[in-house]
Amino acid sequence: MMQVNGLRSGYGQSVVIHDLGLQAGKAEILAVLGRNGMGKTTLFKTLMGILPTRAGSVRVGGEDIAGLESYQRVAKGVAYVPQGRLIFSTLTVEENIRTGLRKSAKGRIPDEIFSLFPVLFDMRRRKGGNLSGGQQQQLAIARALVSEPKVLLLDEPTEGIQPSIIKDIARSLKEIRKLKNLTILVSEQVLSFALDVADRLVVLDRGRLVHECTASEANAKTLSAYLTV
Amino acid sequence: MKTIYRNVLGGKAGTLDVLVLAAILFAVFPFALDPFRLSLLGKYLCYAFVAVGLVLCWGYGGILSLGQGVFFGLGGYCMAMYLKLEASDPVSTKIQSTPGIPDFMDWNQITSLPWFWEPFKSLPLTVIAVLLVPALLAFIIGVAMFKRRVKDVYFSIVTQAIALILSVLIIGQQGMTGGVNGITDLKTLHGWDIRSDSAKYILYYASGVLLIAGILFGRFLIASKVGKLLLAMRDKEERVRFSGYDVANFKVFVFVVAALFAAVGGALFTLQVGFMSPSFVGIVPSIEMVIFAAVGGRMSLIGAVYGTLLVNFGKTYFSETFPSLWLYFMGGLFILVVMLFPNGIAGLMDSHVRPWLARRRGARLRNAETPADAPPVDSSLPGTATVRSPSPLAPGEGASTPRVQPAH
Amino acid sequence: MAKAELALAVEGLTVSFDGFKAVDDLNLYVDQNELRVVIGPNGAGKTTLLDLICGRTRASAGSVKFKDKELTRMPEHQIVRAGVGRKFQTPSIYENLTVFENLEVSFPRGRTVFGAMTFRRSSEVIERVHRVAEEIYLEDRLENAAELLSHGQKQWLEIGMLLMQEPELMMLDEPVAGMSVTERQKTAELLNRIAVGRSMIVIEHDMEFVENIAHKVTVLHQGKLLAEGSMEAVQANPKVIEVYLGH
Amino acid sequence: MSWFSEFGAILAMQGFNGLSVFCVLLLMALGLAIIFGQMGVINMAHGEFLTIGAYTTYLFSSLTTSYAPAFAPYYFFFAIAGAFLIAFCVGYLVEWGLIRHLYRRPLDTLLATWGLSLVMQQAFRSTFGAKEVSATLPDWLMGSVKPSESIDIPINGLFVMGLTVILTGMLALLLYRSQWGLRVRATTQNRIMSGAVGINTRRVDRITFALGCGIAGIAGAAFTTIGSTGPTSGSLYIVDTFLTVVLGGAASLAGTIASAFTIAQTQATAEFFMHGSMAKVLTLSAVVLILMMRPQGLFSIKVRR
Amino acid sequence: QQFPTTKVNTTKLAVTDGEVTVGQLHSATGTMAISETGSIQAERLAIDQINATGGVLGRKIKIIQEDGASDWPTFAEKAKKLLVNDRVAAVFGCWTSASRKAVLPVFEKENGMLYYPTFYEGLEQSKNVIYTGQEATQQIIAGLDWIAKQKNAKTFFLIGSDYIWPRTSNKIARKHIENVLKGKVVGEEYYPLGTTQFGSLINKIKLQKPDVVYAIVVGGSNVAFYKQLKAAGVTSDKQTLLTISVTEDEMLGIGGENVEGFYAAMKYFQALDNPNNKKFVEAFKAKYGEKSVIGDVTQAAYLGPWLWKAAVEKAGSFDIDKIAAASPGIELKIAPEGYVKIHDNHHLWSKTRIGVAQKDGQFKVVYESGLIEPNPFPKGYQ
Ligand SMILES: Nc1ncnc2c1ncn2[C@@H]1O[C@H](COP(=O)(O)OP(=O)(O)OP(=O)(O)O)[C@@H](O)[C@H]1O
Ligand SMILES: Nc1ncnc2c1ncn2[C@@H]1O[C@H](COP(=O)(O)OP(=O)(O)OP(=O)(O)O)[C@@H](O)[C@H]1O
Ligand SMILES: [Mg+2]
Ligand SMILES: [Mg+2]
Repeated sequence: MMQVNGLRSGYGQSVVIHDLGLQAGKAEILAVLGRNGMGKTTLFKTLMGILPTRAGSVRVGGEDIAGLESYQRVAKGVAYVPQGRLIFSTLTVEENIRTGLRKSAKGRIPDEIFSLFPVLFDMRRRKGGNLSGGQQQQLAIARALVSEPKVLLLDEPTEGIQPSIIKDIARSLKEIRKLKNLTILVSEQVLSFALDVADRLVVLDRGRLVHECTASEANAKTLSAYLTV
Repeated sequence: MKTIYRNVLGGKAGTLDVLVLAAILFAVFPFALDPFRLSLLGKYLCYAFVAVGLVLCWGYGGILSLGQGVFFGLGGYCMAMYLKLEASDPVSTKIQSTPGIPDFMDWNQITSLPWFWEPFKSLPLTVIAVLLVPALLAFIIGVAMFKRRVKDVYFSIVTQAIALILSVLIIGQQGMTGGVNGITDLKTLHGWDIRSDSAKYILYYASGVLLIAGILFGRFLIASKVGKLLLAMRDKEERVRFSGYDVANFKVFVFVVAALFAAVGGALFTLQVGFMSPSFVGIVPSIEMVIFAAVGGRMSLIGAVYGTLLVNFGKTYFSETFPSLWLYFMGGLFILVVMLFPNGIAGLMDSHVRPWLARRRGARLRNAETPADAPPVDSSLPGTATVRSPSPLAPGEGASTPRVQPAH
Repeated sequence: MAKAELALAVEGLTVSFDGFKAVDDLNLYVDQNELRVVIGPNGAGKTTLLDLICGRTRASAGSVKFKDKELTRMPEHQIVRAGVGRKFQTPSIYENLTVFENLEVSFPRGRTVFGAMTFRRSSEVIERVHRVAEEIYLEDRLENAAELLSHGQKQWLEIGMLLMQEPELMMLDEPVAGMSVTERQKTAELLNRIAVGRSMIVIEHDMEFVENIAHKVTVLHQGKLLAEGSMEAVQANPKVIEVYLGH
Repeated sequence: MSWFSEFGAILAMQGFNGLSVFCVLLLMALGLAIIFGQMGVINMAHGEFLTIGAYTTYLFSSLTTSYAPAFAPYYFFFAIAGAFLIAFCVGYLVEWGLIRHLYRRPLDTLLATWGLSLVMQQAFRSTFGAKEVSATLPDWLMGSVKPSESIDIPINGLFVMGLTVILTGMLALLLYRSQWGLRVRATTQNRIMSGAVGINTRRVDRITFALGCGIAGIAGAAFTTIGSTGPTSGSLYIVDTFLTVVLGGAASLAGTIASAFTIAQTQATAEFFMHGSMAKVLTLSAVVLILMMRPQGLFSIKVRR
Repeated sequence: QQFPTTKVNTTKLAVTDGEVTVGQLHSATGTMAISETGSIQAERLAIDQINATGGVLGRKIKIIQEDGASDWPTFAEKAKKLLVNDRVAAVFGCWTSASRKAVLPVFEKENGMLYYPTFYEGLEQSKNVIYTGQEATQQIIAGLDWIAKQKNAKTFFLIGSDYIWPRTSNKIARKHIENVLKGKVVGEEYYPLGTTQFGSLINKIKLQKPDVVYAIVVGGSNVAFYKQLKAAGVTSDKQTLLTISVTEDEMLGIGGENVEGFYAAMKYFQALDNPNNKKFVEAFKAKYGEKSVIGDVTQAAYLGPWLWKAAVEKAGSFDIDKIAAASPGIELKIAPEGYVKIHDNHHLWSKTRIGVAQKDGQFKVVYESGLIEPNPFPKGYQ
């Protein structure tokens, strides 16, 4: 579904992502692991078109989207939940979700979103900025989901979320994946969560892939070795 | 001694900057320019005071005042009132119905000097008033606004409104203020004829010296903890508050300092130009003063001086050469500066001239030590989407606010 | 209540936003030298509680007493000067200043305008900065601009800035959010070290981390106290499992 | 006629006057409420966009007088449409050439647009001459309604009111009820993130800015009925316009309405009891005081942090 | 040569054998450009005509134009530049009192000669200025006398923009109304320059029902004032209005239909019927287009170069002191307004006319006074 080849990107003079290759199949959940500052966020931003691609290609369903603007990538089926949430704080919860809606939805928010995140329904008239950190995170996920993506990019979705909801998120991600045949890329620091959701894991180190394994063959010891050096 | 060198003069680069400015002001211009141009320059230097004050309050403090004309005007008016009283001695005003009061009062049937004019019979009181009146107003505005946490554009608009209020008031009370015409026909300062060529020279030099003194004071502030706190406040006001500082006090302080700069500029302006009018108090001049600072580089005290000179010379030159088209040039200049050199002349110096000099120096000393403090390269390319505030330690003043090495 | 023992006494604290009670008639007592962790579901009112204590949000009712000083009426900077330090949920440091300057600015001297003008970088200040920097693992980054630090280092720097103030009560909001596993461990060590001789309130969702540091745990739910006690007790509490930990 | 009924008539007319000042202020401010209130662009050239509208009306008027005199009673509606279109297009170009480079530096927009306003003023002067011009307004627009012997209600006032109500209503619907409005509000809050949820932010920015300018153009056209048309006419409005938007609380349309109402009533009432100059001072001081008490304006959108 | 340069120019002015340089100092930009453009044009026309007939003392006049930019300090700066740097032999310029006040010290100090075209408040007299417009009493008193007699007016409502000229003029008007005409001033109101909302004022007028509204509103406010008057139903069939601030130039912006029937008191109207004026209007239109209009100040500005030429020729020298001394008594028989003569006080003797505004933007002259002596410091009016 998503195929990344020779991707390079960075900030100003510094290159953060070096010739990175990656692929994720249909309905696959791929966890991107890595310590702080290893380029997870940079990778996701580049995939989303927020940072320009210096070299390489990004294919979604066979189509190269590397040259496109963010909003065009959304139209091609990529959705993004940024690290730090970045919800629209003066818009209400409902409006926040509606920003992600496709034209075909005619302004209606699908019920399944609210059944996935009931707290958002209770708070739908409240300003996004007034929500608690964890609530904002759920809002950001909901906002991404309503654009009916083929590929969902989640950057550290568990940051600041209460344990029970982390479990819920893991569950619902798997559910959504099944329901919509969604490809999910999720970056994580917390190994347990990654092992819980992912079908496959990759480890990023200084902008390069240094390890790759399926969830079943994943070995917590080797992985944490990569993550704690 | 060493701290003075470092904090006030700004180390080697900073000292050099000041020396260059002093050389330009005191050695180059007086000899290169005829007396008329030089007197124009003296006038521009007065505006430069405002611009330097704005660097402190806007560039460092993040407080954009669109009402600096108020303080410039108040300083100027205080000085003008003294000069006017001196020019209105009973002898030279004997044709009036009430001799001894300013002519415009006589035209407005005022028969005795209003009470608030009384102090301006004395030069010392006048000098005090020049500083105190604007400072007091700035203090009141500052306390009222900053304690209530009025900020950003809201504060800017409030200052703009105050500029408007004051100019409407001055114009409306023409019997006591001279109205739209302002206070004109000023002749002597304590008996000294301010209109003579020699007076112009002396005033020019005096302005230059005071300006440089002001810049040094500004540098001292910036290098002191106040400067760091201002930067910190602009960045994360909450954090400063939660480090135990009363943020409002610091804001009031820089605002008052900027007002004082403007007031001194205004007073010197009155002396050099020989009149003061409400057209300095209004909105347009206040915005122009901000532009001076922006063109010079809002983070650079010395840049502000160059910016003021450049804009005013540009205005004079273009309007002399193209009397009916010059607005295109000025408008274009502002747009270009903002678009191409967001850090003004100082930014231009640092991103282009200094590295170039450093390269040349480096080439000469190829095998000697590495070239001195080349500015850090700004790594954010246009187009990268991460929003990063433009480095507020704009290189222009970077030299004078060194990332100080803790002395071991 | 042995008041002398208490560092902080929160009683009947209530705040409502447009009718919604984010903190609701809350009582909370923190002993001297205690490290208290506050947990609770997202939106339980933890951050709001800290906001109320440090004066960022004004309470609708109730009292906050810190060493017998009533904080609810004091302006923020006075609360800080009284000895309460606060770290925000997202790292809040001065990106434009160096690490050294960040710490120096937080040094509790020269806090008035005049004081700041005459403030000199004495050897005492330098020494303190170095000591704190060592504590927060940043002694070799002192000259770097703070914006160049990694996320975790920024969090540490903010803690360091608090340490400079030598507060008697330190409040940290999710200090390890976004940190890697190693950094979490280092942070836990750091907190355990600096908790000596002062009281602390820490908010966190990472249970492993909480276990590492907590003397006592308070669970908030919908602005009210749900449970309080040792880590084990709380973790076993079915109500806490129901609303917070999950099955 | 008794003194009493006359007093009543003055009261009625004075009330109407307050309302019409309100509408004028609001109409002036609507465009800026989008450009500054929503987008955060401090557009000092806003007055010049009003001037574009006024000159467009003048052009339509002289064309009508020369080529189709019979059309004179109706041309004004087309002039309004024309004013919108031209101001919209100029705004579109300005956004493309200037504003889009400055979204990350809002205060700089103040300086750049100040330069722009100088250039635009000179352009008007070069094109239309330095002297004022006047559009010949249809007769029906310049009369007054007389509900009673001593009451005159100016039709142009009614017209401006009607226009203001319609425009405000449309704008409110657009901003708060349409998907487009949502995009505008999202974009202005976080341009990058908006792109990442699928909003074409560049288009939204450009259209939004142009729309604000277009509305200013309409206002300019409407103001030919009550004000002057010259190269610097627009600059007369700029301060009042900013005051109105800021006092309202930048991002809130309801705030702009409330603030226009507050300023207009203060001004109109004060003017009746004292000199125009003192009334102005009083009004401005009131604005300063209100801002002191409500630092974010009348209708601030309060969010945490 | 009859007038060798060394003889006619003893003070180092910019005078050569073939050329004499003069300055022109008006606002070409800013808010005042609206008003001052007419003056710029008229002065150029006069200078062209003088050059076409041989110049001054055999020398062609060269113009250096400077822009005062509607900003008084700029006026002072440019005046100084013209006098000190360019050494111009005369300056034609200024419009507002404030700009004149700003340049006056410069002219006195550097000894220059300014020809100032605007009707103004008086209270000034300088060796270095020739005032070619009317001072306040000339313009005001004759007009008030006429309207009081014609309309049997007893009550007056005075309105002005808030600055010195309207205030001083209204002061003179009030004294005249109260002391001479034995009438009553029922209201006196000032609005800041640039005000565009006059609803409250109009209501006050309606409440007071004065016999005459006496209006000195200027600039952009002018247009707003008359448009709103008309819209509020205050038209000439119901209300007498006399203004001294609306000329044909202002009518362009206001639109004739909005002032139709109101009176203006000026020394000059474009519609004046005399041969001088016919020639002047023709020449002006030939140079600046059929649509251009000429107001009072424009005509007064046109007088400037001619009066200067006459003074130079009378003095036989370009020296400022000599032409200042030679100026009093100079007569100009070709003046479009008819006949003018320079008074000892450097103002002009002139007539005052009353015009009724017409729909087409012109005035119909309905009254003409005799020649009035200029009196910038009127006794009993201060
Ligand atoms: N705006 C920026 N400008 C310059 N360099 C940056 C910027 N943002 C990040 N970097 C650098 O890029 C590298 C990768 O950062 P990135 O945020 O992608 O890491 P990450 O793996 O997401 O870390 P974390 O787990 O902390 O979120 C880091 O070294 C960081 O310092
Ligand atoms: N200014 C406000 N206006 C309206 N509601 C608010 C405001 N501040 C907080 N709230 C609400 O109060 C509740 C508590 O928020 P708070 O941020 O304290 O939660 P928290 O416990 O810190 O959650 P998290 O663990 O997710 O950070 C939330 O439901 C939030 O929406
Ligand atoms: Mg990251
Ligand atoms: Mg929280």
